[in-house]
Amino acid sequence: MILDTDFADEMKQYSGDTALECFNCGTCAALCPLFHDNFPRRMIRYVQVGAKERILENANELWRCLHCGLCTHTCPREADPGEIILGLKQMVVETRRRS
Amino acid sequence: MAEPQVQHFDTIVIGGGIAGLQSALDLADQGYRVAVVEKDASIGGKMIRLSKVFPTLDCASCITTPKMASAAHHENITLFTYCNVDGIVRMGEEIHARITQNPRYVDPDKCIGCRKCEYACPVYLPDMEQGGFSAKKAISIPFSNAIPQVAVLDAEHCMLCGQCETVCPTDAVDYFMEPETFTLTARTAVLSTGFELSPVKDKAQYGNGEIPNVIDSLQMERLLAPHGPYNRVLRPSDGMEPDSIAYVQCAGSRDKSMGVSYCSRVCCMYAIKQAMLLSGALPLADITIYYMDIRAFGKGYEQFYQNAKAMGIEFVKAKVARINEGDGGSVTVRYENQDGGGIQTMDHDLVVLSMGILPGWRPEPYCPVSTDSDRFITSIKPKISPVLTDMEGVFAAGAAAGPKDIVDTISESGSAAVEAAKYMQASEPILETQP
Amino acid sequence: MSDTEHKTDGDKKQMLKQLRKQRKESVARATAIMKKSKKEMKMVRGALSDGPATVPQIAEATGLFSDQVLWYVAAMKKYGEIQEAEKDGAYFQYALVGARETTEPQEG
Amino acid sequence: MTPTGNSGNQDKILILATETCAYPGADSTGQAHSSYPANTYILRVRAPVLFPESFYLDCFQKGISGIIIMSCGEECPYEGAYKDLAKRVDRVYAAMKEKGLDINRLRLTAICTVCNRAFLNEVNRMNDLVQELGPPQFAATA
Amino acid sequence: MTNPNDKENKDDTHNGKVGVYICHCGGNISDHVDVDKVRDAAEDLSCVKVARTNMFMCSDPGQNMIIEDLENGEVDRVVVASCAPSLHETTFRSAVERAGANPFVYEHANIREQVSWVHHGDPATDKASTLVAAAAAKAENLEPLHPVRVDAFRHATVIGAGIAGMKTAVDIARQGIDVALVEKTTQPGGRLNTLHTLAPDGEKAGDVVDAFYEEIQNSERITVYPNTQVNDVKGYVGNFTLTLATDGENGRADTTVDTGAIVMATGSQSYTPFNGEYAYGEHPQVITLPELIQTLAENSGDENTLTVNGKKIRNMVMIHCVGSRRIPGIHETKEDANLNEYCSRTCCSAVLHAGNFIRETFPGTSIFDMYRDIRTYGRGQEELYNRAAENRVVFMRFEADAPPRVESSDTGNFPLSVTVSDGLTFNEEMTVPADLVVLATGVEPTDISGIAGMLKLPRGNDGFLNEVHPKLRPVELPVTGVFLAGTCQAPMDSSEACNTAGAAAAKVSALLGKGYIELDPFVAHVDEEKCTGTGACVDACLVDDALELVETEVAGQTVKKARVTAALCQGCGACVAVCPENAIEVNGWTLKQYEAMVDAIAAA
Amino acid sequence: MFNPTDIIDILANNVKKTRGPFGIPKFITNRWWKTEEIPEKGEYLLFTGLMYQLAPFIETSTRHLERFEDTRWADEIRFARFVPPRLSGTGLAAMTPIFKQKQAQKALKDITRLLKTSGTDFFYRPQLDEYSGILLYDMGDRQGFADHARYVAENLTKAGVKKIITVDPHTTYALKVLYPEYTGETFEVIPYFELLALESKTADLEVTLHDPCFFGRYLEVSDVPRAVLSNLGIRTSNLRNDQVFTSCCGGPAESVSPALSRSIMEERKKELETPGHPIVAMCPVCAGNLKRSGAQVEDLSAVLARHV
Repeated sequence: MILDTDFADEMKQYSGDTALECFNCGTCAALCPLFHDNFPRRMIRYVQVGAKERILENANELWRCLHCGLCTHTCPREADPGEIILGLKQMVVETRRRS
Repeated sequence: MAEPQVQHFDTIVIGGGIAGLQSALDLADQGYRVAVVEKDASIGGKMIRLSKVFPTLDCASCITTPKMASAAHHENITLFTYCNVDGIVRMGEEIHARITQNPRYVDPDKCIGCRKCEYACPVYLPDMEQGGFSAKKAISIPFSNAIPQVAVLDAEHCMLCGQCETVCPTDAVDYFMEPETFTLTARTAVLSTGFELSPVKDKAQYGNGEIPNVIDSLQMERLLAPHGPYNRVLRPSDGMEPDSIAYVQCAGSRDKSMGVSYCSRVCCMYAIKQAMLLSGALPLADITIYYMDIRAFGKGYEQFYQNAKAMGIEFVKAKVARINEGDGGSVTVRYENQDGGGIQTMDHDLVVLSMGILPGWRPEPYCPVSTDSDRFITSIKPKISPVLTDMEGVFAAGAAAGPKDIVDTISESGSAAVEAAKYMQASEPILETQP
Repeated sequence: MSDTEHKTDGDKKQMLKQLRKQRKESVARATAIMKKSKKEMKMVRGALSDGPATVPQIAEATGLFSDQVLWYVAAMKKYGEIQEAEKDGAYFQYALVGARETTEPQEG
Repeated sequence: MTPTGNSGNQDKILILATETCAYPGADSTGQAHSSYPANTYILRVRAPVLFPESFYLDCFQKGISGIIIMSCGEECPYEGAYKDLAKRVDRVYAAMKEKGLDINRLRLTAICTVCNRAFLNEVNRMNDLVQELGPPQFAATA
Repeated sequence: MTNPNDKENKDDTHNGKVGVYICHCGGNISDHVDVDKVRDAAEDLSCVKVARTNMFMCSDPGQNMIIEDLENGEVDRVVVASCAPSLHETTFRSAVERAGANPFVYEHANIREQVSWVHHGDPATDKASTLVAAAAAKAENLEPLHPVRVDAFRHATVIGAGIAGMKTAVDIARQGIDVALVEKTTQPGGRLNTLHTLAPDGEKAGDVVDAFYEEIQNSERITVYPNTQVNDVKGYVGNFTLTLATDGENGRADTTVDTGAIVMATGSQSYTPFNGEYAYGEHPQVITLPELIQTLAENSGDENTLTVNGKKIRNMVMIHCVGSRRIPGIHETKEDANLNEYCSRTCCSAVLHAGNFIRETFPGTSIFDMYRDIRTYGRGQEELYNRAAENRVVFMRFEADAPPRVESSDTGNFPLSVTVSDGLTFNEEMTVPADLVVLATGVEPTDISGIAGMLKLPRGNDGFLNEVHPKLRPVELPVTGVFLAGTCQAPMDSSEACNTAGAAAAKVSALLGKGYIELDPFVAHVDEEKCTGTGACVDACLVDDALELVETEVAGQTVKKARVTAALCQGCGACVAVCPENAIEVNGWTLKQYEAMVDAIAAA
Repeated sequence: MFNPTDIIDILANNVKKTRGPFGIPKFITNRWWKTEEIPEKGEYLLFTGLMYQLAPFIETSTRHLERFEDTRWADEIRFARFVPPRLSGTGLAAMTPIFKQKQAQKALKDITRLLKTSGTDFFYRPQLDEYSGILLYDMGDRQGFADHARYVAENLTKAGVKKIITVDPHTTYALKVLYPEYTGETFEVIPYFELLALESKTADLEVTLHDPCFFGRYLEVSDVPRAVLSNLGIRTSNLRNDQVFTSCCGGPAESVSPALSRSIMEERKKELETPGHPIVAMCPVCAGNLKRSGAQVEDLSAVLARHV
């Protein structure tokens, strides 16, 4: 996996760089009504390590998110997982539009 | 009882738990006169309510009782139990503590601790000393090894039927007692006001305390204690001997969504300890600990943790996200397994929430000593003497100054005693005694 | 602390009456608790009159919630009315003290 | 020392209980009003390591039917004392065998300050035993 | 040292006149025990002079009965039969004392908790009578006892002048007790001298040392011995004599110090990785955390990127638990080295603290933190962890059995690559190219075999000194008068070291404050006439030097006799059991007394 | 699952062209006010955000999408020729039954009545009432959302509007939280129930209130509707998952994955049915979803209106 610590900077222009505050407890994933494949923590972890390619490869997953806010509300680190996913949607939309 | 309105001491210790008792004993052994003020009807604090303690697994009562007895019999120590602190202020060279003696409705000088009143009383109430799992009466001795062994009447739940008064051999029952206030003065004070568990009610994900067979860790201490409510470990919904018990770590700590962002420091070890005791009490039961990081940092703790693993206690790297009521009294936990197992749900017969530690007492508005953002008492010199507060002559010890295990509490209490002694020496140079 | 020693019995009765009035609410609360537990403990005793039973069995027989039954059993055990008997599956049985002297509470 | 024989009509059980653990444990059982056989006599001791082998044998000689040493176990405040005690008890067992005494008449246990249940277990167990065995009978030759 | 018991035991040989006082306890006893019957039975005992009953023996009228009988000379030994001794033994001892008698001529019979509350009817009454008879039998054999008083030097010696030693010295000195502070290096400060700033709040380590340094230099009560080690120890609590060896310009000089107590504050050292452990020693860009901390002081803050060994550090990997938390069967170590199974407690916070400093000062340096468990347990430490995350330290988690692999590499111009199976990334294998790998090395005890051997101090498997009991006596060593403070006991941070130092100082002050030490009188006592010098007691004794064989002259002949050092004796009685001559007893708990009690019980 | 970016493009295109997500002209969707008597001037502007009006069209489009999801036709959606007639525009409008559209308008009429009863000084101007653009935001199209929001906000500002009454959670969140950030315009935004002062007519009734995520969790206003109900003597059941801890109805996912949306809403339906009382919703999307799962649901406004 390619590590890219600058990706966090890129994310700042979307919904902030709170992904780094996540300590990977998985509360968001276990509470998410989607109940799907470590979502959203998988995406958040990819942000942490800067695996942008992974995010783009699996971008469609992001739109499963209902933006119901349960993860954001319960996150022990106040890392705003829901907002991170929204930011990733924005990032993907804008990346695709640009290309 | 004709108490004088003002009594003078060298040090007032607020809180008669293990921290307060250790500070009091260390000061009294140096010849200082110490007043210990305790809000409960007995000294002993949280420790006397524990089963066994890590990492030596010795019986908590066997360690606490001797310290309680030494304090009670020490010529330099005076105990004030069942007392509220209304205010602590510095007035010139002295610290003044305004104290309210809550009425026991039993004359402590007459009561001989025989429990005849308790047997006679017809009102059964939940015994919170036993996690609420068993009953006490509206008049009772707080618990078997309480000091002093004096009955207390719960006026809020008393029928005034007169049974206790009739059977009391010493005419100690007095329904007409009123609260009394008095003042203690001293040159120094030690705040050893301990901790409370963070309330289960604050955590919606964990069912706000309404799911049967989800209990907190102090309740489990009682289930494991040799003189606990059932004398064995049973699940409270129906008395079944549990086959599968789970611990949910960081249930009230390291969690900003609950307003407790700090680590409560003792939960990992007490959970491991309880798990070990459980595997002794219920050799066939499966015991699982759901955790994020095991914090076995103290002397012998890591080895204790590794022993627990070797004993077959299962450690699952996960923060439990949600607890639901399952079928037939079982409890379902849901979590994302960090070992790659993805999102999982698991049923247990009994789930213990390793709740976090909150300060047991808020100084404001009673005492002008500062607290930190974590609401524990601020240490002004955390590196060289963590017991120093920003109030002159006032020191903090034990969990009042942040979550702490017993080992660290006891050494900190000794440290608070020496700081208090230093302060008093500075104000009054010691006379040379003959070597 | 208040000194009642020198009061006559009559005085004291009067004072107690006064106090009962003052504490009307708590006395009523305590009385309600007492009545409820008295009734329900009687039901528990009734359920055990034919011999030892487990908590779910007592709950079944009395119609009480099983957590409440366990609480009564623990209470009555503490005050010497009930003792633990043999285990039945995952549950322990409980027996009235004196009903069956042979069911010793302690296992060997 | 004059053996006084079996002058009592009970099968007496002597309990040597340490002052830091087992003795308060017995008191705790009392506070709970948990009944147990009355043929039990509890002596408070600092550390049972004090008693020589002969003490136990003399007790049996004097007509004591059973002895329970209730120690602090590993929580013993005197470091090394429990280990020494355990070794001594083994030697007493050997001597008891030699004299034809059932070694179950002597038991070494650890009782804590709130071990009500364990205390009752030990006492009841020993009582069952002495009721069954009766007073100690020494083999003809020692 | 004076042991008044020696003398009096000889004088006081008469059999006691026992008074027995039986308590009704307001029905608690008398409802189940026929108190009058018990009194009658007691009156029949030959040693009993009076037997009385009272509704409440603990009340003033009850106590006054005892005092009157003692003052009249009616009795000179007292038995009260009432509740548990834990409740009122001290009450009645002080009543006896108020009557002018020795408090130790008192014996307690427990007929409430151990009789009336657990037995009923005749058996209860019979048992109460028997227990009273046994108590009377013991009382008849009781002798007056006096606390053992040992003169003590009002002087303490603290070994080690790190943070713990300095604080102990200051705290003791402020109580008016002189202190010798012995330091093997040239300078006080210990390991703090090697640190930069401290987790979690960033205080300068130097400031923390300075907080004590000045007072130590200026205090009239503290004498600092730099470049000094303890060469010899003699004596016992209150009366130690130490020989200190100081290395100076003119070679070694010895000093003798008389001291009442010794505080071990000998500290700890950082673990040194073995050659090849995470490529340490094989690659210059693999360093330890202490080495990193040294270089942090040298880096100027105006650079964007951290420089180590002249190289710009773009990516840095920090690895936790190096030399700590090792598991037998999984981890290996150098030959003869300790496996170090313990957690070193301070490294997680130290790593995160250093990481934050670097990220906040040198934003051009990225940090990858590889851990097993993050142990930021203390106050302000979880916040440190949180801040590290905010500072974009990237965390990766590994299992004990799959540690990160550090390898030389030339990909992308990075000299090293670190590969780890990362638990946080669903166990994917992650490879981090790195300029620098920092090993968070643990804590090991310093070598104190010399002094520990001299004082016979116990050390655990981990090599640290072992306290008597972590909760009951956490800063005491089994050798009375020897204490410990700081990291010679276990890894701890400076706050915790200071707390143990304070606790040790409190104990030393209480011990030496009066200039003498009063010990309870229940110590072993040798009957010199019976003693034949077999030495069995010396072998059985659990405490070093509490018993010894000394040569004395008896009838012109030199013979060996056992001698008790009362200050060291714990009164356990291990010696009593082995003496073939019954020549040694524990005062107040004699075998003879027990035998008398058994006789009384057997006779019932 | 449909390719989200394709759907976003359709939506964005629709919003750009017609100021509505489904490409249906406003004069078709927003007709409820024609029968009402509402002043054109007052303190508060009633701003429906057209969510209630659009709900029936969402339902139609979802029903059709559901048939295609995870079939080979799913991919075909990206070819615009499939989209206009069936999934947006006038074709969609034609496929949506009139009675459903009328039903949806009832809530707005009830709300008008409730506000009047409460004596609120409010006004309505259909030309100012626009779709908020929230779906574009939710889907990650910041640009599209911002463009549209600026258009809406400018209109409002030009008309001198300062205080706004909203009727659904999505519009409330957009105007209250997002507009200040994306348009620079700040309005005083108040959900209608906060302005209700209803006289107590003692109803003896218990209902189960479903808190929408945006009211319950994001805006934390759950206690207000409960208080309003309670004033009328209507009790609300205690649910484990309610207020800030409410469970999602599945709504926002329906355009991307109707199947997922369905499984979530069925879960929620079960939770809401447990207490055994009538279910009440506060959001047209929630109400639509829960109804689709077969639950009996009424809008809060209807319950209130009936008991006034």
